[in-house]
Amino acid sequence: MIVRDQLARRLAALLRDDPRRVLLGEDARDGGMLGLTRACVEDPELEARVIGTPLVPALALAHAGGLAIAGLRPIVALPSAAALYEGFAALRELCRLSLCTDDERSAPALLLAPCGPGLGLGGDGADELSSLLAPLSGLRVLACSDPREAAALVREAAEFTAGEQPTVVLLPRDQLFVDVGDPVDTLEEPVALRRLRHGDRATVFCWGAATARALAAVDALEVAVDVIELRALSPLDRAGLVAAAARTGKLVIAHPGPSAFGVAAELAALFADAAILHLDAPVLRVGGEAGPLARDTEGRALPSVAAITEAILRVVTF
Amino acid sequence: MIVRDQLARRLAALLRDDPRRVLLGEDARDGGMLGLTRACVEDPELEARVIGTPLVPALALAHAGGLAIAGLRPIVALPSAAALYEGFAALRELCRLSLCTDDERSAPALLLAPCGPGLGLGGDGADELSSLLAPLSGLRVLACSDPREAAALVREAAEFTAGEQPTVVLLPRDQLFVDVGDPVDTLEEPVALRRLRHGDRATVFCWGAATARALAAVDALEVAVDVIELRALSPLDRAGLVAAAARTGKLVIAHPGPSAFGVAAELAALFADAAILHLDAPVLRVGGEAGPLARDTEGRALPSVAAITEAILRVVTF
Amino acid sequence: MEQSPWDPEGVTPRLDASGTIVLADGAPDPTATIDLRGFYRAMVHARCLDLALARAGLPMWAPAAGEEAVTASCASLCDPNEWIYAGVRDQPALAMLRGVSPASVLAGHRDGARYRGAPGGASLPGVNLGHVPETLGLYLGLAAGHAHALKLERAGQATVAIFGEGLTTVGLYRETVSLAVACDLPLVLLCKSQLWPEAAPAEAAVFGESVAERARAVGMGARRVDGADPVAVYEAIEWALSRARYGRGPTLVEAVITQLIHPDVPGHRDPIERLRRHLDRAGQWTPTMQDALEAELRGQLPRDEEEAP
Amino acid sequence: MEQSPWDPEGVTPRLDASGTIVLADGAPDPTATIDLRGFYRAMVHARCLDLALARAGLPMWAPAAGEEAVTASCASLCDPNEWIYAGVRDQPALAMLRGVSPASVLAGHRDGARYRGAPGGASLPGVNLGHVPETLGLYLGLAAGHAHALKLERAGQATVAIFGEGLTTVGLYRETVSLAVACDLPLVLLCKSQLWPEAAPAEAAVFGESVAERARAVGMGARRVDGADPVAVYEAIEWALSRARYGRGPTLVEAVITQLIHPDVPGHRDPIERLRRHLDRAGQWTPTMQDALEAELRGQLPRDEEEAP
Ligand SMILES: Cc1ncc(C[n+]2csc(CCOP(=O)(O)OP(=O)(O)O)c2C)c(N)n1
Ligand SMILES: Cc1ncc(C[n+]2csc(CCOP(=O)(O)OP(=O)(O)O)c2C)c(N)n1
Ligand SMILES: [Mg+2]
Ligand SMILES: [Mg+2]
Repeated sequence: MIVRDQLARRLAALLRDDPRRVLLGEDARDGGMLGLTRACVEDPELEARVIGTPLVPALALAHAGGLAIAGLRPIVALPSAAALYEGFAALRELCRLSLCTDDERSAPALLLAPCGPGLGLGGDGADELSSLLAPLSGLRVLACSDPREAAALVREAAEFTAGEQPTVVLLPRDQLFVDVGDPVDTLEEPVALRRLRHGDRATVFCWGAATARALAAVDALEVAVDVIELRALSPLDRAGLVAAAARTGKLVIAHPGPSAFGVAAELAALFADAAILHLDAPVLRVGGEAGPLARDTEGRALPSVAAITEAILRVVTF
Repeated sequence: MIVRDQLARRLAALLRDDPRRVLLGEDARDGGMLGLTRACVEDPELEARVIGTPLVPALALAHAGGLAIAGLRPIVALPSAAALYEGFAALRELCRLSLCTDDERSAPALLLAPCGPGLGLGGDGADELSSLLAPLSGLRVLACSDPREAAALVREAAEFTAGEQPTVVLLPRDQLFVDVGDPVDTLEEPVALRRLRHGDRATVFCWGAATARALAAVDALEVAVDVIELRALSPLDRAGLVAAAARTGKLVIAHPGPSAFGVAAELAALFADAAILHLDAPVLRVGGEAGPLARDTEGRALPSVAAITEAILRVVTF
Repeated sequence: MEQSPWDPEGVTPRLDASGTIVLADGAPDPTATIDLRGFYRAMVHARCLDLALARAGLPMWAPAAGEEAVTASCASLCDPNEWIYAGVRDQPALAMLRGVSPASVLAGHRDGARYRGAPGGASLPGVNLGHVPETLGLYLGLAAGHAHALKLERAGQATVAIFGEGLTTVGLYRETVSLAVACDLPLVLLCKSQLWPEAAPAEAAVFGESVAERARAVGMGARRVDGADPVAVYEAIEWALSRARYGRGPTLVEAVITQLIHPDVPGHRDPIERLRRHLDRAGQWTPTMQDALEAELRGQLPRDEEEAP
Repeated sequence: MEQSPWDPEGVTPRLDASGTIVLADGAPDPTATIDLRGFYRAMVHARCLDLALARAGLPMWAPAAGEEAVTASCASLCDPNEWIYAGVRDQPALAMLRGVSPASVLAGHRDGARYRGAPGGASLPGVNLGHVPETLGLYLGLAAGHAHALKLERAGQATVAIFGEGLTTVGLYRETVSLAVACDLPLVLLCKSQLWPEAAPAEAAVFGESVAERARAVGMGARRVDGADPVAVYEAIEWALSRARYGRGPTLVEAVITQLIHPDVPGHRDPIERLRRHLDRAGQWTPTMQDALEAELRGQLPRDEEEAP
């Protein structure tokens, strides 16, 4: 089953599991722009909890906020992560809701955000948005690296185990229509960081759509390299990141978007402070091209395998 | 004369100098929320070019974009930098206008953005926003550090000497109502970076409302410290920054807002890459508290003199 | 009857400028259905609190004098479980009328150490009052979402949003209205319209028809009343709430209010004065009673607020 | 006369379903004032370009068949210096009718290597066509700003924005309308309304009155016409442009169009077919002429586009 359909089923299961959950989205009552809401609307028990929203992301987010204040658990299927550009002010307000109300209220809203290249949209569609979202305090940001985990990651997020804060799950578009066979049911602990490859010559940090490329680069090399996947981009597991960085002191960060500012910069800055004594090479960020990219070239939003390889070799031989 | 009135006069002079310039803002025809548009509305020659805008930042920015496409040079007096949270998507569109039109059109729009603590507003009013704005490609971001230079900085920006791209000037609120005597007429070159103190034991990078605090910290110390003011936060003068960092290798970045992510992180990441061989201590970022802050405590959005002092001593004695 | 530029046209009076009940066809006699003395007391207390807040000299503080009929009606007509979303102007009175002690309201408002949403916001937990986001109009969207939850739960309750004509110029207002109509939400929108607004710039002004007429044009139940006529306000809000509770969808009440800070506003534009004239004529008002009412509120304020300005 | 669910009510026909001119009181005879053969040619060329684009199989490509009366009227009535802001659907035809060769339009549209605003955007420099920002409705705000510049310069020109009923549900549309009215901008808003929209979800739907009626309610000059009636569309746009140029402020024209991709749309909902019927009756149309018109456009396309699908 393709990941999109796994996600659609997972959403139906989530609505079944907890009657407080409601599903929102543009065209949601017709299955949603990507088909994510289809399994819910087709189930007569659930379809009453599927809410179509207007073409205005700020309003959809405010609506989710109101539903949450009233005790429900809204899940918003965004047409695109880029909708959060338009909805940015509203999202900030949801993030600070508990702060403004002496923690009386919170906004346990889950936002599903298809992002990055994959469907040939180009433009804002190629953007990943983690750099815009991770700085928002009060927001949890998760990124899916492994399509087999997509549905499990959405469940983890929907359960708000880390607190009742608004949560964005970044779902790379290039994973949505792949058939991955049996999905992972539950995420391995810890959720925030996961070691994908083991080695001591260098460490590659990566997330989202950059992970596949980082693995491709590492697996083709003769040198043993640590690969650390970030599933949580906010809050960051800072202690875990510093410990991982200190192991090799030769660091490459593969960012699935332009790497200036944002998450890659925060990681590098963290290492330049808390791991300074362990750094044995320049901390290299490898990102994609700054947008807007055209349809045919949207893949350039991601770091290339060649660029990641080059960066690894550079730090290894430094 | 207080800085606010110097700015108001400067705006009138700018409108007089170039008939393409128009001034926009909420309540602009009544002098504007902060009084910045008063000198223009009081001049019968100019008042026709003062445009009141609705309470919707996105619309004001789109309006400025249309005026610019038609060949005019809009200057928008924002009620607050925080209006750019609501106007974020619109601002991004202005930044990419020339990219979408094969450079046929551009948006030489100047946005004046009062920011940070100073008027006891708290909340979003305490935010500085550079971390949101600097990552936008196609945007020039200038920050005023020295109230005597405010009017000159606005002129520099209004002349679009660096290209016809949208430009934000961040004007710290705590500078607006101080009387600084004679203003500086023209900025010293280079505009992007300026050395304010000379020393070789450490380097402090700072901008905006953090500059006064950095200077207070440095001037009270016995050690000789370089102080580098960033007037341009985007695009960054990366070569100049790296050269300055390499001189002492002991680096402190004073960020007038929360220092996670954003500009301070980008500087630290830059140094961890391009100046790695020169780093002789952890790269320390000193920022303010993450918001939202209350009215009485909004000053905590800025790094304290004590925290900057402590960071300097830590890198010096490392 | 006195007539002034502040008086709205085309509204049906229920308590006229002189304080006389206007009996309309089929409408009940408000002296029988409304606890007018309780209503008067609530409005007087709201006014006293407003004065105390004025004396506290808070930055960005927005006086509410002249707009009490709306808050007092809401507080009296809404079930305590029904949420009210309002701007900073109306929060103190609503909090107090929902049971927060005046001293706590004042302290909450003055307590600069806590961030409470938009500058001036005073939202106090425990009384089902929305906070005030800094994004203009966003609380209207929150209120609609809240109402949606009530609808899904068939709660038979309403969610209320109170705002000024300035907010109706913002896209979020109009989008909220469309959504509320499309989804038939139990949302009550209470718009306090100034005929001569200062806060809202001309560039965003209300043109042509009234807020109520425009709401009707998009299919929403709507009524326009004189905000200085407490009986008309009360009855309109009662009507709107019952529509929402019985599943008849969203409803807008537009109350044309006059901010009493303007120096030359005639007395009958003050809903408190108008109801006072009525009670006076009915022999239910005396200066002593007035003093007692005001003292009752002032007695609940900390010492320094009690003193004259 | 044929009547179908796609036919709007309450519009004044100028060219009826059978292709007969309806002479209205005081209205000029369009056969004397409009170059109907040139108009026909422009619409046929636009349709051929649309088909060529359809064959190119572009992602996110939005067909414009059935909506040509608006673009062809604009292209003919606007001065080349007058800017037109439109969505992705209308850009190809406008660019071509403003002088970009069909081959360049096609190449520009296919040329994935360049970013041109919203997916599907084809904006080509040099012909005073706005690009399409990805933020929904933002180009309406750009158009208003552009019109403001013309007003300040007393240019005696108009700026035109073309959009669908879906965009009227977005706050930026309504805010733009208010601002245009308040500032009396020389802005012409051309709304193509679908009676049965698919793109715009019911949750954002147009309720109650028409887009034109709602524009009138906020003080804007507005007319509603049948988008399948090319004469009515042309005359309404001409009226709107002249109002803008003579400083009479913003004007909205709502043209009720039918997207011909629906399988069971009757022929008279196609503005080209309607005008063809007229020309045929007047002896000004032959199958040969039609072939020549289509060949004229196809001859300007690269080889592979010429072939049948
Ligand atoms: C972008 C922006 N500009 C200005 C403000 C300040 N502001 C808050 S409410 C408001 C107008 C409210 O008018 P109305 O809704 O009529 O309420 P009133 O104050 O009259 O009770 C303004 C200008 C803001 N919050 N955001
Ligand atoms: C937030 C968001 N959701 C969805 C879209 C995709 N989208 C672009 S235009 C549009 C609707 C346009 O409807 P209308 O204005 O009637 O134009 P039509 O396509 O019917 O010609 C939609 C849904 C978008 N750009 N942004
Ligand atoms: Mg008002
Ligand atoms: Mg449409």
